[in-house]
Amino acid sequence: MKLGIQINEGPYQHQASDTAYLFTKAALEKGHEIFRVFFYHDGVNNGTRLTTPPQDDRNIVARWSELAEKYNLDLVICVAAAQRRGIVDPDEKKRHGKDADNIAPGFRISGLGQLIEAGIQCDRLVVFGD
Amino acid sequence: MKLGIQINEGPYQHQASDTAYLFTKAALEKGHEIFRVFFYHDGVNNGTRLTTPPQDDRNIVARWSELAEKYNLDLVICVAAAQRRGIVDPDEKKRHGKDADNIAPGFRISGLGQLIEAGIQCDRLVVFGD
Amino acid sequence: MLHTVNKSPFERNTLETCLQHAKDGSTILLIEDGVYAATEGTRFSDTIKKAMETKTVCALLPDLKARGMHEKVIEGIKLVDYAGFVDLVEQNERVQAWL
Amino acid sequence: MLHTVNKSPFERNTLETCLQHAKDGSTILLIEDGVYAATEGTRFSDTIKKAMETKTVCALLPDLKARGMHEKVIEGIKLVDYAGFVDLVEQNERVQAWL
Amino acid sequence: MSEEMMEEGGVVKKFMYVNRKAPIGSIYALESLEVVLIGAAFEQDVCMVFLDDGIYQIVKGMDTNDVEMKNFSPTYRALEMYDVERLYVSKEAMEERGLTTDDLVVDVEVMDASQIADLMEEQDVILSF
Amino acid sequence: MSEEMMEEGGVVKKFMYVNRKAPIGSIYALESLEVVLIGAAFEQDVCMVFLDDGIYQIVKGMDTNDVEMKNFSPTYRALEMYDVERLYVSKEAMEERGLTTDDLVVDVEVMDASQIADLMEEQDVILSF
Repeated sequence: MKLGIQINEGPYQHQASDTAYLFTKAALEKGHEIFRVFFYHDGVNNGTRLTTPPQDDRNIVARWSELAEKYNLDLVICVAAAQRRGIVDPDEKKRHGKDADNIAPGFRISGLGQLIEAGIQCDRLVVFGD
Repeated sequence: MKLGIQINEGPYQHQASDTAYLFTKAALEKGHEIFRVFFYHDGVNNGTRLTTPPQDDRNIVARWSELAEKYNLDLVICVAAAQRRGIVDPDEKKRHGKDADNIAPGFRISGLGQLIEAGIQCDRLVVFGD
Repeated sequence: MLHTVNKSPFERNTLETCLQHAKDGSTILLIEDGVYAATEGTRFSDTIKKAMETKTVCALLPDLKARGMHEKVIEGIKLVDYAGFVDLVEQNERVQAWL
Repeated sequence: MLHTVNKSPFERNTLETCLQHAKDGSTILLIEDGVYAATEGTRFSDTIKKAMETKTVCALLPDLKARGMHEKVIEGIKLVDYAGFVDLVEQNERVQAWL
Repeated sequence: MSEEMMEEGGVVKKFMYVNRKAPIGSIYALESLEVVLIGAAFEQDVCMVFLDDGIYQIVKGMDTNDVEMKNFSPTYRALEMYDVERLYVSKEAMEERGLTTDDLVVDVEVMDASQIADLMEEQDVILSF
Repeated sequence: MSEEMMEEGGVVKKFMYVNRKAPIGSIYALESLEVVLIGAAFEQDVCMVFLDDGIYQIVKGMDTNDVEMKNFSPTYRALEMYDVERLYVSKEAMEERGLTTDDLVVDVEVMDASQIADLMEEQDVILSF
C-alpha cells in the first residue's frame, strides 16, 4: 500500500514523532511504499540539524535523516509552519535575509499542497499529533 | 514585587508564550521587577532568531527580544531542553561542533539552577504552559 | 492562594482537579481556553456557580473577547485584564498553575 | 474503519468522542497515552468493555510496556506491535486519528 | 458528487477536515484553515466537521486585539468563495456548550454523532486537527 | 523544618513539584524530574506531589525498549539519595486508576484532595508540570 504520514508535533515534547517514526519504519520493512512524510504545526521542528540530545537517548532528528537516506524518503516540512517556528533551508535563508539555516539532511521545505497531494495519491493518510 | 516567569511551550503552537509576554509587560509597566524569564521544555523554541512569521501577525520572538532590551530582562533558555530541541548559542555551537547557531538577541542559555534560583529569589513564580 | 486554569473544561480534567484542590477562600483565575468555563448555559456553568459560593472566580477579559465569549459571562465572575492578573498574583502569596 | 486514540481518558475527552463517532464493526486502536484506557480496574474499564461488544479494540503493546501497563490489560483486547499497527491501517479503508 | 469522480488531470477524492480544538489557545484551528484554503485549489470533494471545542472556532464576535493576535475568524466566511460549502457541526457539542447556529459566523448543518459517523465512513481522506 | 529556615548562605524555601501528566506520551515527567535533581543541590525544603495521570510516572515495570526511549523510571528510586524524601500521591487519582502503593516504584504517602490542598497552601514556590 502507498502511505502518507502527517506529523503535527516536534521532537521529544510529545510522542507523536516517535510513534510516526516507528510506524513508518515498520511499514517500510513490510514492503509498503511511503509516498511522503509531511511535517506540520510544531512537527516542523523535527527537521533541525542543531539538536544534541543526551547520548543515552534516541536522536529523533538523526534517525529521520537516516531513514530518509536508506529508503529514499520524501520528508517535507511545511513552509508556512516553518517560517513561524524558525526552520530554514538555504533558499529560505536567502529569501528572508537570515544569517543561518538549520535544516537537517534529507528534509526539504515546501508548501501545504504537498500534504493535499499526499492525500490524493496515497491509499491511506495517517496523522500523528497531540 | 519581584517576579519569576516560567514558559513551557514554544511560540505560536500554544498561547502560553503570548500570555506570559502580555503578563510580563503588564507587570513591568506597573513597576514590578522581573527577576528572570525561564524558558523550559518547548519554551526554549521562543529563543530562535530564525522565525519569519506572517507580516500581519505578531512576531513572538522579536517582541521578547525588544522587551528584554527595553527593560534589561534576563531571558534564560534551559541548556538541556535546548540541546534536545536545537536552540544553540555560539558557545553551544562550538561545544557540540555545530555549523550554525540560532539564538535570538537578548536570550542566553544556562542551566536549570537558574530556575531554582528564581524560585528562591522571587516573591512569586508564575508558570505558563500547556 | 491563586489558582490559574488555562484549559477548556470540555477537553481536559484540569478545572475539575483545580476545584478539588482549591480551598475555600482561594481565588481561581480562568485564562486562555480556561475562559470557556466562565460562560453561561454550558454543561459546566453550574460547576462554576457552585465554586463561586466559596471561592472567588475571575476570568481574563482579553481571552474572553478573543474567543467571542465576553457577552456570555456568568454574572458575578470578576473580569480582569493583564494588569489585573498581575494584581491577583501580588495579592496572593502563592500561585499554582493547573496546566 | 480504523480509529486511533492517543490520549489518556482521564486527562481528555478524546476516547469519549471517538466512541461516540465509531460505528459498530469499526476498529479502535489505543496508542501512546491512550493505552491507559486498555487497563483493568480503572474508572474507564467498563466503558471499554462495553465498546468491545460492538467494536474491535486493540492496543499498542510497545506503549503498554513502556508504561508498565502490559500486565494489566483487559482480557479480549488485541495487542499489536508497530507492524500490527501497519496491518490495521492496511485492512481498513480509512483512518481517523482522534488527537 | 460521484459524477465528478474523474476530473481533468486527476482523481477527485472525498476529503474531510475534522476540527476538535478551541481556537486562540492553540494554533491548530488557524493552521487547519490554511490547509483547507490551499487544498481548495486541488478541486477535491471537501467538507469540514466541527466537533467538541472545534465549534468554538466559528463563533461570532471574536476580537483578538487585546491578545495581540491576528483575527482569522473572518476567513471562515470566505470559505464559500473557495467552494468549501459543506460545514457540519456536532449537535451534542453545540448543546453542551449552550450554543445555537445563531452564534456562528457561517451557515452550517447540524448533525448528531451517528450522522457524523456515517459521513466519516464515506470519506477517502480524513485530516485531523 | 522551620528551625532550618535560614541556611548557611541563603534562604530555605518550601518547594513543591506538582506532576499531573502521564510519562512517555510527553516529556513533562522526565524534564520535571531533571528540575528536581538539579534543585536538590540548592538544599531547599522539597516535596513532590503526583496527581491525576502524574501517578503513572511512578508505576513499576516500565520497559521502554520497544518505543526506543530511555527508561528514566529507575531515577525515581534515586531521589532519596538526593534528600528528596517527601513524595505524596493523590488518593482519588490512585482509586480511579485502580492502583495501590504496591504498584509504585517508590515509597509514597497517600493523601486525599483536602490534605494536598492544605499542603499546597504551606508552600513558598509551586512548580507545575
